Amino acid sequence: MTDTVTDVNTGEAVVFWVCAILAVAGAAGMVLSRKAVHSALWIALTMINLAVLYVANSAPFLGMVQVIVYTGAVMMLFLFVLMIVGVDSSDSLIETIKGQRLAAILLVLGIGTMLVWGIGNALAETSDIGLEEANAAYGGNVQGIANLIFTKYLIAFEVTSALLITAAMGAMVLAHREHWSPPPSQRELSEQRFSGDGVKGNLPNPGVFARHNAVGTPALLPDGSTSEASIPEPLRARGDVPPIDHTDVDEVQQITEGRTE
Amino acid sequence: MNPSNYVMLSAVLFSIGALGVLVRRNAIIVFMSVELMLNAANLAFVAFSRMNGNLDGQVVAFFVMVVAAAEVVVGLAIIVTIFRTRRSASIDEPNLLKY
Amino acid sequence: MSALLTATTVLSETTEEFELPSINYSAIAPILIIFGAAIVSVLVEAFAPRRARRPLQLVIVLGSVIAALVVVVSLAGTFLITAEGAIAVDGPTLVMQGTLLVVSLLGALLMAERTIDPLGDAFAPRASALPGSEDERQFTERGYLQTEIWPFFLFALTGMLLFPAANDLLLMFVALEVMSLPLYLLAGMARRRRLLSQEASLKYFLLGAFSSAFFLYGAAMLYGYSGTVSLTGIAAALSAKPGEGALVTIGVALLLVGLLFKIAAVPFHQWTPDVYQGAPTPVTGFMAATVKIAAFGALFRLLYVGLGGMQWDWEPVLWIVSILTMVVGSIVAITQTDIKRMLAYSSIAQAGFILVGVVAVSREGLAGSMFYLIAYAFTTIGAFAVVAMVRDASGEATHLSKWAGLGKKSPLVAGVFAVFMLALAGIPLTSGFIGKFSVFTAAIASGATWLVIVAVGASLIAAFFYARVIVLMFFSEPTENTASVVVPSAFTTVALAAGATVTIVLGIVPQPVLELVSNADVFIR
Amino acid sequence: MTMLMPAEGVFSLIWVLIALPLAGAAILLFAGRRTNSWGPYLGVLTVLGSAVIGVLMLLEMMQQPADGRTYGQELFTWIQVGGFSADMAFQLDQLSIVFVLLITIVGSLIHVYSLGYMAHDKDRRKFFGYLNLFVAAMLLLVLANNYLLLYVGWEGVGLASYLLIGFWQHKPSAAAAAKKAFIINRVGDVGLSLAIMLMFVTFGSVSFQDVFGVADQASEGTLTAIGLLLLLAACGKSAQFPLQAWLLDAMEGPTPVSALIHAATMVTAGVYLIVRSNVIFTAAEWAAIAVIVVGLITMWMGAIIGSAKDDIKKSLAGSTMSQIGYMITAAGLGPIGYVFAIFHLLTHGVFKAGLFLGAGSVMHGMNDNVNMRRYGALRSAMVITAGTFIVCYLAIIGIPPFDGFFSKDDIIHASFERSPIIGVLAMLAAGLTGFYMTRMVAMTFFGKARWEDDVHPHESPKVMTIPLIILAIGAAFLGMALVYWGDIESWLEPVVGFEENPLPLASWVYEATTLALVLIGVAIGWIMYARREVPVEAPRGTVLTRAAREELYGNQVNDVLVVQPTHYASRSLVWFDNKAVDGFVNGSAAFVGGLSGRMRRYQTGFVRSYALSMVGGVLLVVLALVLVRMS
Repeated sequence: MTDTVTDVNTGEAVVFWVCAILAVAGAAGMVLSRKAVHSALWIALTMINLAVLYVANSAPFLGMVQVIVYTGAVMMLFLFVLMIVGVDSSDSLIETIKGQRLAAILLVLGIGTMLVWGIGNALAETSDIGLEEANAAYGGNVQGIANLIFTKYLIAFEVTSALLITAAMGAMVLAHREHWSPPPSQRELSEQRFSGDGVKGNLPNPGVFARHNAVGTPALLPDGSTSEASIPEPLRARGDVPPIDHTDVDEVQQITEGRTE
Repeated sequence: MNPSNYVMLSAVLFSIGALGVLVRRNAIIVFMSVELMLNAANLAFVAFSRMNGNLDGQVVAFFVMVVAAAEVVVGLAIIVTIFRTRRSASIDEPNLLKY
Repeated sequence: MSALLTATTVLSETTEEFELPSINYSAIAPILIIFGAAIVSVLVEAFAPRRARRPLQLVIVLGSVIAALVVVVSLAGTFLITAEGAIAVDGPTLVMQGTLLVVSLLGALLMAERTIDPLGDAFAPRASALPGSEDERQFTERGYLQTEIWPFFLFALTGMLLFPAANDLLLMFVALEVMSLPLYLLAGMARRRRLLSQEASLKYFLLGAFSSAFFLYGAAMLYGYSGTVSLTGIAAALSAKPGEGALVTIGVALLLVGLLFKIAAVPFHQWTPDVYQGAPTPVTGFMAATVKIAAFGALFRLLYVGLGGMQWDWEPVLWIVSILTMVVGSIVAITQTDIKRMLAYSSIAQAGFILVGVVAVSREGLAGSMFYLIAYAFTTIGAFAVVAMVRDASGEATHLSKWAGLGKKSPLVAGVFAVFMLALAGIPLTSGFIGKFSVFTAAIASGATWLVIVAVGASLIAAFFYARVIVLMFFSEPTENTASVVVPSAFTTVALAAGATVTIVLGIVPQPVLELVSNADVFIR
Repeated sequence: MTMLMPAEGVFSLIWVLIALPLAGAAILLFAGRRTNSWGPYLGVLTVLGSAVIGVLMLLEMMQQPADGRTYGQELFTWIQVGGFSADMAFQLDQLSIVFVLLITIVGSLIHVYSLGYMAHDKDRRKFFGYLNLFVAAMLLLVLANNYLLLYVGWEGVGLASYLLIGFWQHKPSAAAAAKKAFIINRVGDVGLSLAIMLMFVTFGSVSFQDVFGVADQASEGTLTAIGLLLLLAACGKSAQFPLQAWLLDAMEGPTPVSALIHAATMVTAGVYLIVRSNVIFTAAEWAAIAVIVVGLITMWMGAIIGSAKDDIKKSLAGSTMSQIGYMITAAGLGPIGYVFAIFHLLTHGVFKAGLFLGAGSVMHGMNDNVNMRRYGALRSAMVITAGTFIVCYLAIIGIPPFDGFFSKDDIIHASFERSPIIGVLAMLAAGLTGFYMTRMVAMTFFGKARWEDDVHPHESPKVMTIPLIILAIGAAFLGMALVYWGDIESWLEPVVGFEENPLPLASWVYEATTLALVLIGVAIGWIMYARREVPVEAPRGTVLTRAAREELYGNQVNDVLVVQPTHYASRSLVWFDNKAVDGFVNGSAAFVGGLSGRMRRYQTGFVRSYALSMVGGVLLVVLALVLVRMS
């Protein structure tokens, strides 16, 4: 920055330090959180702060794109996938590969030190030309970028379309579950149901005649036994069926048979 | 303020990203760490763009965002596929190929 | 924040006009043809009826590759930089592109094969169906084919063609990704042993993304140093202000890491055996041959054009990497028991030998490396074609013990495979010998005698494990475990025959190709 | 070097010499079963064709002045890389024409013989294909005008030999022998490839013309290194100590193969290499001395082994080693010996081929039994075989006027010219030759019949005996003809040089002493094996006999040095799979295998470990760059 107006510089310094600290905190939080969702939120923090830093570096367009693409789209995609994989899946932070963590920390410290030290040395007295001229050349930051994209980097721009197509098709190939036959119509479903041995009518509702009408409580059949079928499948699969309290069952039977103590 | 601070910040973020790749086992977090590394590179490009006084760096950063978006889609698709067969997103578990 | 303010205030004072970029379309026609074909093939996937897709795709793929090849041949002698400095079309570019196209043609033939496996081609009928599920069984029974592999193939090829031609770091990065993303996907789509295949895909993807992050950061450093991402500009900056240190050092190192990863140099090689083993064999063959060519092409351009001025800095680094690569690749290959893994380590070792030519830093070295790449590519794709044909009840029989006595059961196929092994080992009258020879002589001529001595030692060790396979095939008795060779359709037969023919012809009359590469060993700057 | 003459007239056919058998091989091997009926005859014809061309060339060459007998023919540039170029080009001179004739004429005879010997083999066509391939490769070896092309022929004969030793793959011993030959030969090949590299580094070229032209400008150290590497190569191919172990096992191949490849031609390639490189050895004294030492050791080893083996082919193989030891010794002597090395090579090629084919004929009549203790008194059962065998026998032990007398005595002479120690050793070995060859003849054709019950010895068909007769005639007269009529010394002199040193005693003294020693050997052999009863079961024997039967423990030595480590390497797999990483370091013999097994463990299958090693690599690359920058 060639101009010597100190308060502008101070302003930038404040922005920088606030955002830098937040960004590093976000990055560290991502690495340290046990839960994947927390990690995602932490890195979103980093990305927003980076957006601010872009703007501070005369890159307003990139700042916006960063918010829209990264924080908006990419992180949402991550969150979606986290939903699929299980939101509360958490990593145990105990390292299983022997020596991995120590070696990783040492190596990364080595590289980090080298990068920071090297960059610090190289850029100690660097020029800061600023982008005023470049931005102005075509009438603004966006125009300047557009000019470059459609001249110097036109081929790269065109070819990125290959990436996007690949990505879309790849996601479809891997994730889209195609069916080998058309889905059964309602008629077919109902025919299937009535031709089988299973229950033809409605399944019993859970909690009927029970003291609880919670969805996890099995229904009581007329003969006094309980019905597994009355509990929603996901709960059964998870083994979340509460044990049946037989005192309750007895009590209900007494009521239905009209006996009173 | 010396703009090289931005580049140093980017180096720090880059290193943290690399560390994340090395120590986390959840494939999604590993992948987030890679994204962090790309973001760090972007920050460096943007800062250098300003220091060099041309917009090329910003354009590169823009392209990186596009590339990263595509990469994320493919990567997450692969992770989801693996998750569906293995019921796990840990990258240590697919470990049949070795030695 | 002043920048933002000024940026908005000067909106009206435009000083420059937008000028249309000048692009020599005929010079980049090969890339455009393949790119266009890729898009057409996506449209075919979208709109053509299922039964028509495979034939249509084959026509598109084979047709476009041949057309592009014709264009590359007709471009011979072109020497220009186009697309505003982004693409360089010169000797090395055209040699690499031509080789890539021919080898891809063979790769496409292997991928099109569906006689070998009684269930269909080498790819999962639906990559999205769970392995072993009812869905998958139904898809297999109904003969579904995942024809999306073809657009992926073409997109990957687009990236590969662009990679050695890219004259700025941005385009190089984009090309790298365009090449890699489809390969990550293809690696995970094997019909049999899907778990391995998916694992390969995941590993390839994560490590690939990791390495491209390094590449990118390296590019950022060089941009910071020189204010441009164009290789020519970087070269100019290097000569204008030599001695300026850290940014260049870090940038070069990280860029090298990204490229060395793709060529599978030690210590960036560990993905190779896992991915080669897990990926569907035709993809492995395709990938082993082409990625190496493309990545070496980019490495050549980066080193010779962009970083030619600091040759003394990167040369020793490549010395070390080359020695490590040769030695580790050769040694670890000895104890491999899976043929695909063994070939993977072999490809690592071969990368080391090619690097010897790069280290020579001379026109001879470049020509030698290009020759070696050509020889290696054909041999490798042929070898994987054989691997795909050797099968038992559970699919491909990749365990080496199942190859024992194969020479007696199927002498012809085993003989052809032996030729490939001899070529990889560098025995005279095969292309591998000439390749090694030209690379080594170039290195000796530039004074890297010690490196060549190490290389000869490594190739000795390597010869041992190649010979081991031959001995196993021809000098052990077949057991009930021995796999049998399935008679393939014309697709694989043609690819195999082409691989074998090139391997032998390049060993006996290499001169035309040697002349070709030595006429094409100058980069445009 | 003499000037190269352009190849005109009959000499323009040099390439045809090689192309004919090569075409034969290609047709036989690729055309498949269709050629089963006529293929073998085609194989014979191609070699015969080459032989005819060779003879025509010899006649034409003899018309030319002595310094105009070197012809060069350039087909095309084979490899040209930068400053380096190697042509697909041939050089025909006095030395190579001699080899061409040996290869094609003996080769033709052996082809004809094989028609009978292999008549009942179902893979006959393939056999002739391999034989043709061998002849083509061998011709390429001797006709090449540069070391690289020579190397191609060198590998080619190795390949053909490998295929032919293992021809009867159904015998595990044959497969094992082929494997062994392959591996040991590779060691020698490494020597040759390193020598070529070193030559290129030193002289900037690998063509004979260039290398020999500037050889004297190189330092003696370099020349010695090149010489020793060439010697290593020669040891591998010619079965010289310490790489001799494969030759005896190679006898597992069909007998015509033993005759052609492992007696007459391929095993002499080492001698050719050394003689061809005479300029280098003349300039590198220590390398030449190493050649002599190797030759002497092998000469004795072979003779001792030959004296103890009961297997007729292995005994002959021992004799081959010994005789090649003579040639190598002669080649080490320098200009006084080169000519005689080649001379002996020629005569040996003829009579040893005769001996092997004779042995094959005996086996043919004895149901393929090779144990001499089961022979005896065969002279009446197979008259022609016995007659020709005995002629060749007289030739090898050096009874005048048969071949060996001239060639071997010349070598002994030359040895004395160099040093009495070498001379005495060579002379004594001649006595030993007399012993073991007499033993063989006595055990086979004389004494009592010790045949197994179901054996009915009979003479072989004409197609086999006629080549025997021709070879016997050669064994009887070739030596004389070459000395008195052919004047081989002055014939070869322009290529290899020739000089004679004065001897302290008159030359007939050496000849008489040698002859006396040979006769003593013959007498001992005769008394022990023809006059006395030969037990059917081999007696335990003395220490020396037992050692000799064990091939002087060459196999055991190899076992410890080469085979065990290999086994270790493969066993390491099992070891490591049992997670026994620790104890393994001890096996230093299995260094590479162990290293491999260890390094393999770093491939843990964990993505994160791979990423870790990548980061390590990044650090390494950056540090290396920084170090380079600072230095």
